[in-house]
Amino acid sequence: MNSLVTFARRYTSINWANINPVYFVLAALIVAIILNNPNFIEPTGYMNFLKRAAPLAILAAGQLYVIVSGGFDLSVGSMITLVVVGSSMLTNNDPAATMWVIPVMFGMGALVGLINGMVVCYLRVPSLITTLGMMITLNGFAFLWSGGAPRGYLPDTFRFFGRVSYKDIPLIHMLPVALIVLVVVGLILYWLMHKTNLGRMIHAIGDNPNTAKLAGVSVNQARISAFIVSSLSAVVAGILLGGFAGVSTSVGVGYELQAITAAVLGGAVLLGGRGSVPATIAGALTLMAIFTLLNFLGMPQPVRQIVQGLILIAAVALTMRRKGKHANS
Amino acid sequence: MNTISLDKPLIKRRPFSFEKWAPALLLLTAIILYVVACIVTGQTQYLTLDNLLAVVGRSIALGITAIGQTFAILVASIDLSVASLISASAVLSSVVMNGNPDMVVPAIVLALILGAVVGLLNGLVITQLKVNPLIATLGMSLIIQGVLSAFVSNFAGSVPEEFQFFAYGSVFGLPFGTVFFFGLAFLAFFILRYTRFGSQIYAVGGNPDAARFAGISTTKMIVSAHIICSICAVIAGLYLASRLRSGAPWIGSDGLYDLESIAVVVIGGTILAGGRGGIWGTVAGMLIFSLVDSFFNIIEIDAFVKQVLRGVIIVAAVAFYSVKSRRAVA
Amino acid sequence: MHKLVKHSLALGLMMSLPTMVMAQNFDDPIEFAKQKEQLTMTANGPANKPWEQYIGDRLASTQRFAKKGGSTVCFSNAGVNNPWRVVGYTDMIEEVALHSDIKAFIHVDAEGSDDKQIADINDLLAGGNCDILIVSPNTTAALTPAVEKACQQLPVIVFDRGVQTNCPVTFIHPVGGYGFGIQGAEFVAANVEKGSNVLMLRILPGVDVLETRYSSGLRVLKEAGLNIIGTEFTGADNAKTKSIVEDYLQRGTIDAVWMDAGATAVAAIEAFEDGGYDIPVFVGEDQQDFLQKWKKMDITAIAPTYPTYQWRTAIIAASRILQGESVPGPEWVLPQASITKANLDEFINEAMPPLHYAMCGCEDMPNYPQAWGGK
Amino acid sequence: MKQKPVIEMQNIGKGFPGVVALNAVSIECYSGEIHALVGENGAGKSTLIKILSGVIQPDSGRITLDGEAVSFKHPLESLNAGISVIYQEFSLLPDRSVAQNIFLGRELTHRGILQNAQMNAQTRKILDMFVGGKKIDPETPLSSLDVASQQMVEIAKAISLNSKVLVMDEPTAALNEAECQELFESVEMLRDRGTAIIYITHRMREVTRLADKVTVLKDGEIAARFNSMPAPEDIVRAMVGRDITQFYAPFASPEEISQQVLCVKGGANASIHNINFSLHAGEILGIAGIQGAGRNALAMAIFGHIPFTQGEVTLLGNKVHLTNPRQAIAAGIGLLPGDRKSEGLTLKQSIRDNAMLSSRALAGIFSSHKANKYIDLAGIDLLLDKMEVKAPSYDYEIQNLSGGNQQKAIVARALSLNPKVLIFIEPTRGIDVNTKASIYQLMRDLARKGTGIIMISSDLPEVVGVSDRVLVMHEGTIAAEFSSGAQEADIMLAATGEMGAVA
Repeated sequence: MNSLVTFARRYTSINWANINPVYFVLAALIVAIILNNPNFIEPTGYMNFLKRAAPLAILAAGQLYVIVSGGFDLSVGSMITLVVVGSSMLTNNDPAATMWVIPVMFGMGALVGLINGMVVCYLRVPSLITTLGMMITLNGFAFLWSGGAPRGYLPDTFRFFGRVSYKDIPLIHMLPVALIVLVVVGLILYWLMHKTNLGRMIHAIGDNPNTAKLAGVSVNQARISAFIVSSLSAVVAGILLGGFAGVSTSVGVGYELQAITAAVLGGAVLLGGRGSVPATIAGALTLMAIFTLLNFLGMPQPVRQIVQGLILIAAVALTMRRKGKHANS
Repeated sequence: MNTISLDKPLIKRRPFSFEKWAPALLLLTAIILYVVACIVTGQTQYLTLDNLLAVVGRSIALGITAIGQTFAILVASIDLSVASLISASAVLSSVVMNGNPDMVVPAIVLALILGAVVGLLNGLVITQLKVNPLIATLGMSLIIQGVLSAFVSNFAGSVPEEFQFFAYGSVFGLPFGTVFFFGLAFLAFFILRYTRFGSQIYAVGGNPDAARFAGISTTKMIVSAHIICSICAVIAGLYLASRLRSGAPWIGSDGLYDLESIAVVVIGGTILAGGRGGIWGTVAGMLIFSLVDSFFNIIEIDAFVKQVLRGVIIVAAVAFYSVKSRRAVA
Repeated sequence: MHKLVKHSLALGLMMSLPTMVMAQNFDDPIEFAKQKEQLTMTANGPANKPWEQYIGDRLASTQRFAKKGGSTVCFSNAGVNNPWRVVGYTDMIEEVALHSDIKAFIHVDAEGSDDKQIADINDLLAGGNCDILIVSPNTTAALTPAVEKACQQLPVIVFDRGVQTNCPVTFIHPVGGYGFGIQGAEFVAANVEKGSNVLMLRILPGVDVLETRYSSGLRVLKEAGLNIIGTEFTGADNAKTKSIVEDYLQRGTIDAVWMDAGATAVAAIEAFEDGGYDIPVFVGEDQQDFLQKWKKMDITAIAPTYPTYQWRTAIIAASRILQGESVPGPEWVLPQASITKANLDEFINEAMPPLHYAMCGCEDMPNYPQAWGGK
Repeated sequence: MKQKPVIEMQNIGKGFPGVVALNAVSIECYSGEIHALVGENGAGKSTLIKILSGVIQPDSGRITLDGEAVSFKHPLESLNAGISVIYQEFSLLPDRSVAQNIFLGRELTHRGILQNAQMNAQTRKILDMFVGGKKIDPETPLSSLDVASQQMVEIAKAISLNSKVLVMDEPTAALNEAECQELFESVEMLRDRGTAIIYITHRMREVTRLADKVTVLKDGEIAARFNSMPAPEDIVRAMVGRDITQFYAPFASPEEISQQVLCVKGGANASIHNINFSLHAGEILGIAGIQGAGRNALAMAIFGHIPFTQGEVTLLGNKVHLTNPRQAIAAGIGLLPGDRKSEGLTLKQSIRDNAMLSSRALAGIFSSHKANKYIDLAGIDLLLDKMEVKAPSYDYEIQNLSGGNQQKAIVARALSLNPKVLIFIEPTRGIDVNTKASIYQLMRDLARKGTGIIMISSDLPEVVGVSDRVLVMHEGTIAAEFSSGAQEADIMLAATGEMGAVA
């Protein structure tokens, strides 16, 4: 949406070629889903879709911070596992515990992001390796903490965010809390990335760290902040996923790559410098819409995988082509 | 006309090259750790030659994959599709052989062709469509895995007794798999060190512009490196089919061969930016992985603690080099 | 990263081409009939200790393995990578503590990798400390050579998944996957009308013990004239399970849910609950969370089991073999009872963790319930 | 003996959008001859060389090699035809050995196997031709050599290629005196072997020492041709001769120069030593010197990027110890980096984002990007307007702008913080003439408003035309100081170390 507004301001008429194609793709997919399954137009249809997409969308928006800063964060999937398992250990089905467990989880997320960032900045280990190590370590830690199987239940107060929908709301009939969380967190991440200095600093260090340093940007601070935002978004995603479906030790697996895929679909440039939070959220919704459509079409899982592989390559190849054209014009 | 790039202070390298010896130092540390663990726990039987060979033999498949991955990383690329390709190769060969010794050669040939095609596609997507190698090979990995699981969901086919020689046979009293691995490592070393092709691999990874100016086709080199990488993955798949007697669509991804092979290469001192590193570092990296695994077994560490430590070790080992470097990281 | 691939892989549909020879046949009518019969057979041995019971009467003589003094038992474990294995492994540890004749217990964990488990077994053999080797194979075919090699050096016990050789002294397992599938499907058939809609939820393809549950379940449901509205893989993922059920509910009614494992049963129930639907007939498993939900919501349900107490049996067998006592062999078939409405209360214990397997046979053990994560 | 030139470029013309880079330039070089090509920055030397080597194609004119017309589409074609170019930025691989670099792309093999011993031996032989080559081991990695030795390797590479034509682009830029001598001997040795050498340089002394012929380029045209060695003054006059008065803003009057804003005493680090100077509000202090003399290192030391390890710095009357650019900026120093692309710009960001980078960096990270305590969007737009940055919109990505407009945006970045000291490194490199004038005017205006300005430039006329005072650096320290109106020739002499410090 942001790009729309800026473009409207920049040019009197909208230049269609400059709108991020992910929005068109998403719109087309949604039309295709509705044609295949008219029920999707019902509130339960699209609201359930948004509820399920919320964790990935938030995670991808967080991942975007690290991607724009020029790195990768592979540790977020394990972070989700750790949040769900850890919360179940700490709350132990005590509804009152949610009050302090959630802040503890955010603290833990901030710590993990801080460690990722500091290892990259000060030990100069490439983020791919750093977060790979963190992914393995956090996963081991989640298992170690729980002894390999969930040890407790998540109380309903905790599950509220991911599970509950407000019913009987006029017009939209139902409103999942997860959607409210998505909107709120999405707005915060949008504000932070596109309306604050921090966002600009993260863009600058991903674009050219030398320039950024000589211009007075505290490169390490910006980079560490990006990792912290990513980890914190994983905490939110974990709270939503744990809330949606309860405790398990396999929750969150594979989410890191889906998050990166979503960001790439949203036009984020790998290795830094460019990316948009709204487009990334649209990318996450697109990815979920593709999965949903393939499900409705009765496509087996292997086809899903092949399609995911192809769109991943195609999305980047197209971005490169668009960029090439820009440079020539 | 002037550039200021030369105006910066020059860092002269000492005759003792830290980066050159770092893999050896890390390996030495791992060996010491292993030996001390054996002595402290009183299990000196683990120090016999047979046992040390067994330690080396632990990660043959990982080692073979990592040799290929070294080529990809040396040209400043990376390959995440090796794990799926290992599964595909194991399944394909096992299904084609189907217990029939006459089909061993056709199966191997077919698998190698598969590897060459996958490597070619990876290389072309990266060089022609200009897709970031990480994404290109990740996409390829999903595609291979999808195609594979469309056809099989379990162990499929079987390898004949004769083919099990690859994993279980021995020559000169040494396990054939280990001999083969070192043979392959030596071949790779030879190619990198003693052929024009090897020289150009380094050139393309080190400074693509300089390579192009010297008349080297960077496209050709990147594609070739990916073909080599994929073929090594195929060989690793063949080895696993031989070792497991059959191929299943999960053996590559379950073995974490994609990320672990990258970790092995990086721990071996080859830098992700390309152009620097070598095969013996990768061999050292693979031995470090084996030794650490065996070390964990000897001290009977909890599986989950093991995982935590493994993550820490990978990061620490890489930090061992990188903390001194002045290259930009992200 | 590996997990994405692994789990999506796990969810891949089985579309084996006719030309392809599968290593095992998962829809074997003979085995189906055999297990169906075994479910009704009375087991030998103490009725209050099902982990010591056995179906059939063949015994393996073990005098040649008798050993004086304390022994070292080695265990090559495929992994403790799911709650079932965690509960089982705890059973095993606690069982070891009950045997004064076992002086040392060496455990190596292959973390779900065949390749690693082969190396682990080689390590154990080379170490030369083991008097007996227990193997819980990661996969059947792949571990066969390693087990064969081990058999030449020492007595071997295999449990849970088997190997393709008869060389182990005994292979311990409950009745099996066909039996599990039959128990659940027969319950569904008995509790819904002909032509009702049944949703089949599976964890992942390719695992033998799960494939047989599905094939027998499908056979029974079809024979009962029920309408299978879909078969989906959940990847043991709660979120995915819940999403799948929500999607099916959007498209039509569900009269029964058959599952090949119960870890995500509660998530499936929640899909009905949150959508405001009545809970249909359910086939779950013996996880505490399912049992408690079942009782709380008064669902028409059954919980077939794949008892974790077999992990105790492995140690008991090891101890007996090293004392030269004969054990059931070459197969030790354990009884495999279902939990039904009638005996549900016996198995519910709210102090236990959600994914504790109630059929653990561990309630009488000294460290129960703390060792299993209970309070 | 010399009937036909080996290489001949005739009436070469080349235009870039808005600029005529070369207009009917002809140059030729015979076997066994050194032809010096001199000219200021932007005179068209590098364009000419790029055309010769096939990096770019000419709009008009023809090139003949050994009497045959040639047209190179790729540097490789010129290389294969026997033309080697040694650029200032080496095309060498730092992690590969000397021999591997020399034989890059045409390694000697026997049945597919690299003949390392043979390559090392040949390299040895080639290196032994130079006095300075003897100390280089063919098997050492390139990165362990100093710059002079790397330069030597480049030359050795040309020899091993048996090039008929060798082009050297300011080869002594980073060399010290002794190294220069070695280089000259090498070049002469090559000439005596019959190579045609086109030698690009600024330094009169090299011209007089080496050249057989001299061509002076100015503004894309040939300003003078000397077929025999002229007096150095003649060359300089041909290079510099232009109407300077309109181009540069007037110097500061004594009243305009007020209190001292920056003072460095005994400053030193790994690259520079014994730095003593002061800068006053209202003055433009030019720093001249050849490549490697430490000008850039001095700027980076003042700016805290590669800090002084010794000495003391007084800024606005306070002693400061600046250890990173952020502190320097906060303390009131602004910097325009010399390498726009790699140090000055964030290419994928908008013009505004680039201009506001520093002010945002110093403001709170959570505060709005639209305004901070230094400037707001309207303010930056005003600043950019004032500097006449030409772009469809300030939201436009800066990579689509011309160099001059990019430079203005970076100036705006520094100005938005109202610095008391501004360091310009090569402020007009790669910028067209008109924009140059406006940047000079801007610098003068800033000085009038009380800023102290340091300008580091390799462009001598610029140094002379702009600076109220000139410091000349040589071998890591300040070798001379001149007041306004100094002669270029004097500065050049001081920069090359051929003149003692002059007060």
